[in-house]
Amino acid sequence: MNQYIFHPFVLPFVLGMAFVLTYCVVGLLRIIGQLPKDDRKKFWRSLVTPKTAWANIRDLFGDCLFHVKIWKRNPVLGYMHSAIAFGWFMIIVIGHVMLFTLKPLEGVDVQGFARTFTNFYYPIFYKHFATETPTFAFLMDFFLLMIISGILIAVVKKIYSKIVGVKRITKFGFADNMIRFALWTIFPFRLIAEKSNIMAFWWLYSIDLMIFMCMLPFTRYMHIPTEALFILLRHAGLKPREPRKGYALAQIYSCPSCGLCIDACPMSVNDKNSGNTSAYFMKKLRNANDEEAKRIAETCMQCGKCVAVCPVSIESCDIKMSQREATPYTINSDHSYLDSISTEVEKSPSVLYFAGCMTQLTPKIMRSMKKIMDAAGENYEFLDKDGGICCGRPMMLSGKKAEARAMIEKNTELIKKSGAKKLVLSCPICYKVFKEEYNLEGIEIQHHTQYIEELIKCGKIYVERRDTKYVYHDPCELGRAFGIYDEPRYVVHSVGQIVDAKSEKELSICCGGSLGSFNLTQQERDEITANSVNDLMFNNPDEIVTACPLCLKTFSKKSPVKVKDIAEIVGEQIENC
Amino acid sequence: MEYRFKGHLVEELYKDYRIKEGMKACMNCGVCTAVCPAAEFYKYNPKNIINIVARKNEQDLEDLLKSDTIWYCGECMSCVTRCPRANAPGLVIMSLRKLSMKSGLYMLSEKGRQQYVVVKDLCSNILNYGYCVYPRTFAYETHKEYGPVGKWINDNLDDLHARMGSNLDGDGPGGLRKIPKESLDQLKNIFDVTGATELMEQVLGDAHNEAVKENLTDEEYFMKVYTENDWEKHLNH
Amino acid sequence: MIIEGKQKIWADYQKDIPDDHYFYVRSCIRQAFWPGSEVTFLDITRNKLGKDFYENAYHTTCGGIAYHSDTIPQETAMTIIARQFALMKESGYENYVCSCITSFGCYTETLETWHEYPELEAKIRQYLWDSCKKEFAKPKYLAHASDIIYKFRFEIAKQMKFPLVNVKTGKPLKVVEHIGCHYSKMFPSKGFGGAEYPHVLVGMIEAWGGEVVDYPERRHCCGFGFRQYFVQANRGYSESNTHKKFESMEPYEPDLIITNCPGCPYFLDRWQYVIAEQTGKTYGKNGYGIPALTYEEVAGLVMGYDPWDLGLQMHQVAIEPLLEKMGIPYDPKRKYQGLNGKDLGQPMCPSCIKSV
Amino acid sequence: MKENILIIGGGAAGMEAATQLKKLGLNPIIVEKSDKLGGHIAQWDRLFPAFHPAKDVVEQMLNNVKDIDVRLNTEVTDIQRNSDGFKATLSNNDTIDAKAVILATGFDLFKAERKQEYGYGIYNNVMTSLELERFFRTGKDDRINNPKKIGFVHCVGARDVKVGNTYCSKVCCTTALKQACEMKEVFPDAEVYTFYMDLRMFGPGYEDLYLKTQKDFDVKCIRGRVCEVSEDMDGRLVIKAEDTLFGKPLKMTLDVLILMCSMEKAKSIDKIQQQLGVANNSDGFMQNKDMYLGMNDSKQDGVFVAGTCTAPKSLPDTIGEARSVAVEVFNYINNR
Amino acid sequence: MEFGFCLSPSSHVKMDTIDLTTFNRLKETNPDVNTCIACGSCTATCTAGNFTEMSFRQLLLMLQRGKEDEAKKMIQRCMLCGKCTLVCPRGINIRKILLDITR
Repeated sequence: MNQYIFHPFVLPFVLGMAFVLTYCVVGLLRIIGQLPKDDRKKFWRSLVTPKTAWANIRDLFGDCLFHVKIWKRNPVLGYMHSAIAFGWFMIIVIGHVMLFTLKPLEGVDVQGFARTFTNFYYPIFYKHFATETPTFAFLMDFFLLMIISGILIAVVKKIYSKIVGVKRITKFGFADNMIRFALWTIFPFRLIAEKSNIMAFWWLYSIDLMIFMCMLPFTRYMHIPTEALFILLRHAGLKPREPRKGYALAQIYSCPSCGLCIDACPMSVNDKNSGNTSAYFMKKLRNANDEEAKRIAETCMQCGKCVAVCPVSIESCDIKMSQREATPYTINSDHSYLDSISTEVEKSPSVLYFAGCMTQLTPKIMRSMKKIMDAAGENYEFLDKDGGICCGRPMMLSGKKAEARAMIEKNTELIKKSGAKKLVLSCPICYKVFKEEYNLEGIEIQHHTQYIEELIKCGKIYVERRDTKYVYHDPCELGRAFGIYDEPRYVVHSVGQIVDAKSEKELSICCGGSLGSFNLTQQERDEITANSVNDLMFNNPDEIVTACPLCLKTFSKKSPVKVKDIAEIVGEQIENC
Repeated sequence: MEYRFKGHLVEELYKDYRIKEGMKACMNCGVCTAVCPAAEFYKYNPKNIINIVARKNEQDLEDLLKSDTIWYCGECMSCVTRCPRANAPGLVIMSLRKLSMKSGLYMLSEKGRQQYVVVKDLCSNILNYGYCVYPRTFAYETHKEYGPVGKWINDNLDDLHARMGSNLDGDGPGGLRKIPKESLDQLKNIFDVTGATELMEQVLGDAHNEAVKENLTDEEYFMKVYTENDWEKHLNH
Repeated sequence: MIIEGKQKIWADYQKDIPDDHYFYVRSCIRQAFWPGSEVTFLDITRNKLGKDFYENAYHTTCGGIAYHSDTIPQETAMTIIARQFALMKESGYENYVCSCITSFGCYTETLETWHEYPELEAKIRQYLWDSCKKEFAKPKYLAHASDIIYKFRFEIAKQMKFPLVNVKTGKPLKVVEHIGCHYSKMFPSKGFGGAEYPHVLVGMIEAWGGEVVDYPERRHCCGFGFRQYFVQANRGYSESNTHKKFESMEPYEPDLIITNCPGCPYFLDRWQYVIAEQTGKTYGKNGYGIPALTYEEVAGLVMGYDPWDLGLQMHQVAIEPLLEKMGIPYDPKRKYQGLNGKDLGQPMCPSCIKSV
Repeated sequence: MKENILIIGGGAAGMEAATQLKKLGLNPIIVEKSDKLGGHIAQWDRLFPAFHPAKDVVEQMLNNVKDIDVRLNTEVTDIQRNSDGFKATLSNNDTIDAKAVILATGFDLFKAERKQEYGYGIYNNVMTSLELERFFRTGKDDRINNPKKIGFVHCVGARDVKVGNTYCSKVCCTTALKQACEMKEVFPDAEVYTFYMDLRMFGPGYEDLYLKTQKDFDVKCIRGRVCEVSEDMDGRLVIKAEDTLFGKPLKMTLDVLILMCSMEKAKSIDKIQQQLGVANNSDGFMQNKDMYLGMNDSKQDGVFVAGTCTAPKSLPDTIGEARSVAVEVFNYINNR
Repeated sequence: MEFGFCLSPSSHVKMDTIDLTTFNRLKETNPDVNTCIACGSCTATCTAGNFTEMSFRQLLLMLQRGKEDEAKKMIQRCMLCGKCTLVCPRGINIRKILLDITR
């Protein structure tokens, strides 16, 4: 005779589970459905391409299960997260394994639908229905205690976040607090229920689970199921096209609101602005608060540090860009006047130097570059010596991608006409757009840090080393965007001593001058600059060196020591020899 | 340079007494522009004129003399009353116009070329009749705004003036009397010795050359200049 | 409006006008367009006021219009002026009165310039000798003809028959005064009342019973602009300026405009006709327009001259509504007659602005 | 040592100089032609740049001169130099023997009606900056009836050849902005415009006042001199100016127009000045030895100058000069 | 009747009647717009200004003087490069204002 292992207290859990599974399936279909056709194709292909498939497996385990990135950031935080997530995962896995080993239960024969139904809750509540083997009992208790230890850390973290090396944690609304409370109590209830077998705790345990699962789609814990999908999509090489659809939606659900980006964000130096960080941005998107999402998207400086520290690798900068692109405009640009600019060139240089708008405001960089190129005996020409055309990046940063085309095309025409084989840029802002949006086949594009490094290395210029202690600031759009960390350091090292900043390379702090932000006021920017300068002054350098005209200009206002461009310090030392 | 003047424009301009009188130093307060009738209806700003003249830049001055700008002023001299620095933009305009004509640069602008019409009408009236405006040369056909009454006046010119007590073409004193030949000769002499004749002949000559270039008779060219109006271009709105 | 404030300024800007013996110089435009005005002026001053006004047959245009149209050099204009002064001297006069505002401006400017730059005066002296063999002279007094009427405005008021009063309502007529720009804008001290609140016409209006209308664009130019009128292509400028003035004065419902400049009454009159033709808009009541008269015409009217002897039929804007308001009798038949009742036909009726 | 020092003028400069001279052990005597001390500043409501009540300053100054010999309603009618210094005859026939004379006669406000095109005294709603201060003090002025549009004209009677004053009157810019803010405080819904040529924010906190004027008070500063004012049918003021930064003529209707009148040297002292041999500069203000080290020195032995009789000055400038003149006089007396 | 000329429009900025909708909207989100001192730094440094009449100072005035159409035409020249913002002595967030105007 068929006999069910059943008790009404399992119903809340079953309902919750059914709800969340349905939600996830529908959500998955929706996200895949929202992907543009070519993206979808890319996605399917990536699943079967060995390289991406391997990466998928690696990250699914590394990120989803073992939280390698969080461990790297902070071991306590890593443990906390792994204890809960990995512990829970293990309990579920072991529970299921046990289900098989315990089968068949005495006097119970469950078949067909009933079996499936039973499988739903049996591993979760088995202790109510059966006695486990000692090995399993130990494992289950071990992981349960591990989870509870993680929860204890979480509770402490909530009260005193510095314990995990975090200054600010995300502030949550009612739903997020509620589900967190549910999560924290699930496992103590289970422990009590298992040990005491008091029915009330079984009920509490089940109801807690139901609350957790029913709220999950509407809270940050949605990242648990979504992250896996996000990893697959990310490895397929997709880019968010619309701020709340498809790939972006997967990212929105994948954001755990952990708040690691809050401390990382340069804007957080002002508490008021910590609400403008990516964690909140993703929250606003999830809550469909378009107005706020738009505002935050336009406040962001696009320095990319939130992306660099994100344990889930959410590409929040890209989503913000797609949010900007979604903003409607009533007036479109008209750059047809560029057509009338002459493309005639007098000489045919092998190296073409494009200073860019920002460098026009810091002529000493141009002067130094000229000196360096003269010293190297290069056949060069300055493309924009009489004031050039903007590279188009600032326009793209406003989300007006199409409107940047006219500038990009005219510059392309000018560069190609010159016949140069190499294009040297002083401005990382330009560098990014030249690298990503320009089609300059056959022309090597270098930032002047790379170019100077090359000149030194091949002996075209000789710089005399001096005693000055320099600290090097990594401009966002050179460092985090392109990983150009070593070239400038090599150059600085050739000129003098180099000391570390407190935060370096991918963790370097934006100067605050960024063209990425539209909303920051001068005062807010000044605060960011002061903080960044402080960070750079950590080891008491004699001078600050950077490789971006905008950083140079921005730092110069606030720095207690001289701020120079890398070209400038090289130029100085050429003079001395 | 295509124009006849070979000297230094700035130097030449500053010889004019009207510049000495009208050109002190400008503080760009704008009262002249605010009161100026031309600034209201034309692309014109007396303050800017003063600034260009004060700059004493040969090229800027040349550009100004070639342009329509200097011909917009109506010489009402309202600007003179108000200027807190005692400049007289109206007088400055007069010397600019003279130099533009002298140098030939006036032929390069639509409004400048109109000097032909004004010179031809006014100078011939003065030299032939001793009047600037003379009813027998004031045709209704080219002055439609004279209105039906004006047409009636012209149609009955002799009768009407006789009725009004004018001495039209008569001897002795009185309105519209015939100016004695002796006086007209003296006017001609004055024109000769003071440079008016030379200026007049230059303008008439320039116009004739231009007419030939455009394959027009002098009369056709006159009517062209008299009526040609690139209206939109001159407006300031 | 605080009238005492204006009175204070009027008191500050007074000038001496000699009592008698004037050398009279005519205006080109007035002779051509308003012949009755100069005739009336001489009749009033000579016959009604008993003043000595001498007119020399050899005087000519002062060249002012040509000068301000930039067709003759400054030296030419000055030499013509010097010739006129020489004629005055030869005739034994020293009080110079001109009928034209442009002339008045040129004479004033010339005298001031000679005063400031004696070398220029010397140059003109030479030019005058070279061209006309005349002895250089300067007038002792320079006045505009309207200054004379202003000076004798109360004497005229004594002989007044039809004051500037609406006979039907008994209220004073609302009169707009329009001063020629070159009267006092260049040299405020040379005009009665100065440049901002000229009194020369206001004084007449008040003395003859009218009420002065001070409207925002009161000070502004009629738009003659010399070359801006002489070339057809430029006339929009001239018309637009007059239009601006009428738009500004319209709400005050003036009965009459009085001017002291030769060109202004012509423009204020004829542009009303053109504006009506082009835009359909007429000013004043009942579509007749607002009459723009010379000060002599107004003086003549109040003194009881026949309107047609004054030449009011030479205005495009119909004068009859004003005559009726003032209670001045007129014979409509005589309006378009020549000497001895000769029939001169009639002007056509304009399509928009009303005529009688 | 109790030498008499004659101070002509009981305004800010006179009072402050007297206060300091008293402290230095001399006997200052203030001769003031009006019936109370305080001069122009006593007619002011609040002071720029921080809207400080003028009353506070004036009261403190009055308190300082409590024990000083002050002759109100009195003018110096004659002054003669003698071997012992000066003998001054007053309008009440008193005489004063003094070792030194300080001219602290201050300024007259430019008579706004002289700038005829602005129609002061002709158009009802044109008023002066001083009259506006009176409005702020008393809350009453017939010309101010809940105005919706308010205009300020800078440089009235200053930087103007036509009225004979080519100098900058120094304090009107800041005063205009201060008054513009105050008007906006009283009439928050009104639009306030100032017509300036240059905004000369020369002192500490003045530029901040300018920023505040623009940002917090939304006062619109238009660069261009008002060219003329006329009255329309409703008695409102039609003004014309060029917006010189925009390069176009501009026309607008205002409910009230305030003229920022410049300072001119007080004329009532001309005769005494002549007797003392103190000359004027071309700008009509009294000449001093030089503007750096001899600013209080009238070039005449024993005659000193202080305050706005030598040039337009702000209140702090004037007080500074008053203090320096006291030291000058003290040294002069000691070195005799 | 053909006269061969006609009335010209007045160039006066008629402050009583001009439409300030755009400027007032802008002022709400960017109170900075009031604080321009017309120094011209933005115009002098403008990248687009090197090739065209583009001038932010003038643009702001156009909006304040009711010349919206002209302003909208001018702003199309802007490249949003941000130099103006960097040089503004009053620290006006010009780039943001430029962006807002185009909305």
